[in-house]
Amino acid sequence: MSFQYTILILLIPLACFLINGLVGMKFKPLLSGILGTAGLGIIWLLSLFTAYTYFFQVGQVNGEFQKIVVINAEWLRFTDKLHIDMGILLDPISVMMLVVITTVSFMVHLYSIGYMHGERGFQRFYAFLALFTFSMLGLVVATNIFQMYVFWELVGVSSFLLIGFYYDRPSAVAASKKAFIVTRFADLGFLIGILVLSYFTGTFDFIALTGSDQSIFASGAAASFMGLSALTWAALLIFMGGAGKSAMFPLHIWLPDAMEGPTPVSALIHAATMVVAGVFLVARMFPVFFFQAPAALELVAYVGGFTSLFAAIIACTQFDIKRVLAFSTLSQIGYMMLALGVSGYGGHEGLGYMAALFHLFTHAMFKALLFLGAGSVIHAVHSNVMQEMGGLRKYLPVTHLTFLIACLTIAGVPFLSGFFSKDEILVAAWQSNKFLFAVEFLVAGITAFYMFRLYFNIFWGKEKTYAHPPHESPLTMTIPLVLLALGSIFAGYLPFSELISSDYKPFETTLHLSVAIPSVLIGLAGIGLAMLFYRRESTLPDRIAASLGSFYKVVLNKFYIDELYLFVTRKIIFNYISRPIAWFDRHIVDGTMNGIGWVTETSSQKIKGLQSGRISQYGFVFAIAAVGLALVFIYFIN
Amino acid sequence: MIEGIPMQHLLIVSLFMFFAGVCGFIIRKNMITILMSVELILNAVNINLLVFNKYLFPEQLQGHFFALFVMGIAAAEAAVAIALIINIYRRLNSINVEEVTEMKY
Amino acid sequence: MNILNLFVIIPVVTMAAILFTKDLRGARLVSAVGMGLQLIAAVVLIFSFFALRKAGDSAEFLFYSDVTWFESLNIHYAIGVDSIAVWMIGLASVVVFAGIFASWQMEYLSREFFISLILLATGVFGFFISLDLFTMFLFYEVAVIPMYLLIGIWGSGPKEYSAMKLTLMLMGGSALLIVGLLGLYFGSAQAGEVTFNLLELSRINFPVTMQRFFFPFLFVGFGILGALFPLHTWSPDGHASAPTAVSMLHAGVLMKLGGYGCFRVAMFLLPEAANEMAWIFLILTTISVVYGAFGAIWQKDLKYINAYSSVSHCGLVLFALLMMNQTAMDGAIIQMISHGLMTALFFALIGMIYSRTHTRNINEMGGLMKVMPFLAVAYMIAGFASLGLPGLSGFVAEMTVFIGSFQHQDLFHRVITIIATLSIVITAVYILRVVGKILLGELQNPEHQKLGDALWFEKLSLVLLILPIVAMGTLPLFLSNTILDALKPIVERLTAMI
Amino acid sequence: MRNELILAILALVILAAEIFTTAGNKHKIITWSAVLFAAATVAGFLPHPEGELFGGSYRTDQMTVVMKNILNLGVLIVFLQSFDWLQRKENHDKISEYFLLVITTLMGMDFMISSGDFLMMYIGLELATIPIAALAAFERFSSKSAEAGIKLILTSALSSGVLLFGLSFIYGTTGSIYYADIAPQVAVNPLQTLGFIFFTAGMAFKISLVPFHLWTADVYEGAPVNVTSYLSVISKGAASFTFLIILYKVFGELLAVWQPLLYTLALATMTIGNLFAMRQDNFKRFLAFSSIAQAGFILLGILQAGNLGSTSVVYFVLIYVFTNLAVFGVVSAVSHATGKENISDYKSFYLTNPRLSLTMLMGLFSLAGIPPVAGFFGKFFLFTSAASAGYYILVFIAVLNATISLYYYLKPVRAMFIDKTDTPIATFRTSLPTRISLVMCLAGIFLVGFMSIIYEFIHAASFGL
Repeated sequence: MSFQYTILILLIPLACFLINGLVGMKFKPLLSGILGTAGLGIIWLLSLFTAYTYFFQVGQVNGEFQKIVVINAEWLRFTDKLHIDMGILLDPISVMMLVVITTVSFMVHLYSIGYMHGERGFQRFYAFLALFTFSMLGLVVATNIFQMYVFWELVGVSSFLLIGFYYDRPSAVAASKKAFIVTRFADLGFLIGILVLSYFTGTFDFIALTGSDQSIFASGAAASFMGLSALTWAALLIFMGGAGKSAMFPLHIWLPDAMEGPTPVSALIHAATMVVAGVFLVARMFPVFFFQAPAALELVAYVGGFTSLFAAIIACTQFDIKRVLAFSTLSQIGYMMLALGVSGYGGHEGLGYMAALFHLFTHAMFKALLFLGAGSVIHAVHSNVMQEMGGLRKYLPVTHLTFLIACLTIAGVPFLSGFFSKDEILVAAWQSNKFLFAVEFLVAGITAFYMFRLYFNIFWGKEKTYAHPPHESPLTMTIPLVLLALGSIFAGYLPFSELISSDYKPFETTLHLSVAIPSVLIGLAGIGLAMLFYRRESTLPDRIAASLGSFYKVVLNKFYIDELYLFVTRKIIFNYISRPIAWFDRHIVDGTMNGIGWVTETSSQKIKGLQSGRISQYGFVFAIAAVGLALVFIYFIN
Repeated sequence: MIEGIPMQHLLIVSLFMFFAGVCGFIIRKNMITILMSVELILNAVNINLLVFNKYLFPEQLQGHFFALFVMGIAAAEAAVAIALIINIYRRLNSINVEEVTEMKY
Repeated sequence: MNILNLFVIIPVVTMAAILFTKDLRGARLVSAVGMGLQLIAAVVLIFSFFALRKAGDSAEFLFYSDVTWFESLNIHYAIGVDSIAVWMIGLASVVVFAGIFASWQMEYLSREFFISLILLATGVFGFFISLDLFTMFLFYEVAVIPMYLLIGIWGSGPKEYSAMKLTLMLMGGSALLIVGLLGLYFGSAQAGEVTFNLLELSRINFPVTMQRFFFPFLFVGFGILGALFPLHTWSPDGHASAPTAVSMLHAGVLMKLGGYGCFRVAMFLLPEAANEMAWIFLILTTISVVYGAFGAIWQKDLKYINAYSSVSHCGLVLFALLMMNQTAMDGAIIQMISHGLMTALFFALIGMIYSRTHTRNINEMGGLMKVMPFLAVAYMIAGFASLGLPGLSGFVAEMTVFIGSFQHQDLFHRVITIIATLSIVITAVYILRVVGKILLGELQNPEHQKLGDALWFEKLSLVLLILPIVAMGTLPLFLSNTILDALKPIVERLTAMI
Repeated sequence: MRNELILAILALVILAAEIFTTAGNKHKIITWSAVLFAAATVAGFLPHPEGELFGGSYRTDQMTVVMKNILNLGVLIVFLQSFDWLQRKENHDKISEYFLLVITTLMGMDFMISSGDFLMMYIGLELATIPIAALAAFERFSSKSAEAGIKLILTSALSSGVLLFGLSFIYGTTGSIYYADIAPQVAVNPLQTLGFIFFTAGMAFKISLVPFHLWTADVYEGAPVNVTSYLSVISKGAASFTFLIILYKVFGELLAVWQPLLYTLALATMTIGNLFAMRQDNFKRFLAFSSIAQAGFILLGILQAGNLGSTSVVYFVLIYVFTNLAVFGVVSAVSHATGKENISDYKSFYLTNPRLSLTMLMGLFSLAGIPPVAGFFGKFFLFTSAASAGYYILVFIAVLNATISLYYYLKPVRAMFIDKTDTPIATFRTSLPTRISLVMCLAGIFLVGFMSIIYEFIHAASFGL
């Protein structure tokens, strides 16, 4: 059957955006909210339907999932070979992403009706949400890398708009600016990567790039620049773009600040969808990485591993609950990148590939849940700093329960979805690279620890006295929580390896107890430690922090990375490049122009003595000139 | 009666007169004198014309006629000049050329 | 009658009509009507042009007509357009029309203002339609001169200085041009009669030595108007001092004359020299792309920021032209149009904001989003367009330029392309800096609390400019393909000898 | 010959009128002589036979007729502009003198132009110089005017002396004063070069080329406005015509000498003229230097030594007549109405007298060579002719000079349109003749450029080496 209707999945959010954006101000707030949510509901169902038909009916032809190009219209022609097309490509990962995005986005739309109730610019909020959803969907169904880049930029800008939603808060403005510029910088790498890739392969098309025919890469593999093959450079630069969006170290600095945005936005963009775009990009280009640029792939693995550890450590020290979640997001995405990095190609070799996307799927569920739960908490206590919370479990029962589920999931407690996906990743790591496995193993423990630190600090710990007693959130907010909770419990039971694999051929996976049991144990250990520290008020954590001393301080300040960046931008770019250039332009370049004028003026002043007004002098000049000319010409011409 | 005087001598005389006139024009301060030095120049010209005519092209009289016209016009010029000098004298009570420098630069 | 003549006749008639008006109301009404007709004529031209193309008329220039003017010198009034010129005319008429509305409340000497503004427009239109280098140059000068009066009389700040600097530098440019044009004129003698006719000149292969001599004259001569580093310094001061409509017209259209002339005259007619010397100018333009962007970061005056970004963007135009492959040049043309629209939009907005806040210093403004949302949103759109957001014209232009330039076989060209791409990040930095400072954040100056939003004529002129930007950004295919077709002969001539 | 005869008769008529009119209605002479001269101008356009008189001393052909007509036009405009001035009381008894002197000088110029030998040319030259000295000193009670007169007469006496000295050598080497006989015998040798260069010095004095220009500024400033305009346009034009003709018709063989010579002179003239003009505030002095610079441009045309050159020179002078007289018309109107002659007095002139300042604007743009006014075409064709001789560098420098000149031509514009002042020149109404003259000038400025037929007509009559 044909998938023509999938075009609606793109068009409906676009329509919502245009309606809410152009005439939304005329509406009642609630109306536009309902409009947006309804639109999202429709496309959610559509994409679930698409997924069902694709995976279980028509997608698989003689044991291999097909890449179905639903439509592909030329948008801009550069040369006969190079042209940007706009189209829809359905294959396992894009369909999977459709489901993830629409699900989370729908939940967030629903949730926001309650959460954003009474905010200024409610309609604007929904317009931006719709814009984001549209761009994100366009990104995942892209048929060619340039279409992906187009929507990549759009995603960036809608994230900019949403982070800066409270545009009269300087901090929010700063954060949005930071996010945009950092990702923009990364995107520059992406763009150059595309340039290089297209120069050598002469195509943007994913089908061609990821197809079995490797001949197009010949010239690129041959050409080498600074010791690496051109394709490796291309892959690295493209990964740079991915790292920017997915906030991999060292381009991660924008993500924690991005928490300035409304919490639902954080849930949608900075937990579930946009930040995994990098993972999706690498997965999309996986054959290129694997066959043409193994070095780049290895880098991906190490960057992922490092980020996951690095972020996990920082997460243990943060007090702003959203920031804790942000860092945990970083570390989880690190997992996925690592999995991709260590993955092989085809069959069981490609376990990491499958694991990464599996984890992406489950992570979307439980991280969205965590954020929305956090949002509900913040909604209740009007603060997002841990110290001002505690013992909320009896005020917010639903939130408490769902939040707990989420924490257990992320901690990898058995039989919850997180357990399965994380297990696959660890196995993949174990198979290829013991060192990275060790790192991840450690991170699993730390994750459990900081998640439960969070959990206990919010819901247990010492009773706080609240200005006005917190109360459970309205239904529009709790329903999504419950749904997502169900998602994060059962998502793990999907036969993922049946559906998604590096070579589009289903394969079998089994639970590897040899890896699973230790990881569960370390997870439980982390939980226990957290319980010990934070179950009820105790001074233990502070003492430990004190004993760690300066290290603790460094970690608390996120290893001073932001300060470093600030130094580079403020000092270097502004003071040592831009300012001198401005000066140079005003004084040297412009000065020369004025100098010419000045010279003319002064020379005209200097020679005015020639016109002395004295007849004798006139006669003198006349005679001298006549005689002089005569002599000169007689002498030279003859 | 000028047989035996080679042409060059006469030319040298006229050349000398010419430069004398030019120098006079430049050095002299009294306008009348300046006018006289202009006359010197014109006479140098006349000598030239006549000499060339007499020595080189004796069959035609173009040089002579030219000289005659030059004299006449010189007279006219002198007349107007003197009138103007008188005018200056009325204005400045002086005919020193150094003093008519109101307009300069 | 040839429709192209309208583009000279309508402005002249309008100017004459303005003479009979009494005051501002009359003058602006007449000029709005006149330029409205001009806009309609432009639309008609575009449609009829592509109708003819569809009908299979494959002549290089359509609507060609040729009247002998100075017979003994073989100077003609020859007009004709290809699709590039058509799009340029479209751009010009939009910007001019918007400019009229942007200066809707020009109280002081209003009739004179509108007359000189339209005289400027006349020059621009004449330049784009004419195919005889003499008439082309004539219109070019016509376009340059009213600038002095416009800036000097109605400008702000150190207006006399800026006006004088601008006029003299551009005149210096035309000094170079005259020499180059005369060189072509007498060089054409080798093919029989001397001529200024672009078509006939384009059939001649000039001797290389002669090309080497005259190419710099022509290229730099037009380049000055195209803000070629280091001869761009007239532009920041000039734009900063000029009244709104004039900045719009000047940055939006007049600077394009430079780029247009560069490839239509200098490179097209002297291909060998162009290929030989491209690298020098490539380096210069690469500098001005990056340099202009960096220069913009430090500025505090909105108009200066925009002027420097214009230097950077126009630098990109020349940069792409010098890459001399179809895609890059296509990108250059699109960039001309897109930059014309968005910089006009910028200057219009700056003028409108200035007329309310009476300051252009970004540190004295803030949080204007609250008090003037329409202007603020329009400003953000302009900003996004200029930092190359997909869906707006800037993206299409820049991408085409970069892809095209990077297709160049030579490593040097690819490296400087990558250097040039840096500008898109820097652009983002200064655009966001401005947006963050003046539009977002707390309301800086309580005085601004009571300022009003855009009035109807302001909205009109803004929408006029925004619509084409969005249109180009979302559906660029037709535009780009038509330009590619028009570029074919030029590129063929340029690459013939490689 | 017809033109000269008419002028002579006209002069006699005016003389008679002077004698027979009572003191009461001398001012009628102004109108009448203007009208008569207008008639003479019109008559000049009637078809005219070519030919020689006095055994070749006097020749006339289409080109000379065109030149004379241009001069007549200019003089007519000058007459119209001098009405206000002559109607003043102190000039009341000098009216006919003025016309007499002007007409005689014009006659002298006509003789210069259509002279067939050096004697005739010399007589014409003096006839065109000496009375002008009287004209320059016309305002008996102004010391400036007197100074102008004396400076002109003395320096011109020197220059004509030098010129004659040069001619004497030409005569000595060729044995004739007739152009027709001299031309074949001219060759590049020391004596002839010397003679030629002295001759050139004399002509350069009349055209006021640097370094023979020093008298110009002072005389222009001192003389009455209308006399200045007459000097700067008519006598300069006539001199350059004569120079052109003699160079082409007589000294063609010396091309190798005079092309580099004119090259240097052109460079010096344009540059020095511009540099001096930049500083001036007195309008007449300003225009004096600007006219020097313009003379430099004229040389660009003469250099070319072909039909293109002669055409462009004559065409340029025609445009220059209209242009310069437009500016001078405004200046004289202002100076007669208010006595102000400085650029700084013109501040916010536009607000009080828009029409006059627009006329001035057009004139200045045309002088600077800005389209769409005629000056652009004039200059462009001069450049064209220079370029056709291969002097691209010279053209480049010339255009740069044009740019500098734009700088100072814009100074009055700035004063009139931009600068503000509390005491602008009061609004005043110009007399009818002035208005007519200005209209004529504007018509010229706008039409001569676009109407290529005029150029073609001149080209048809043009001549080369």
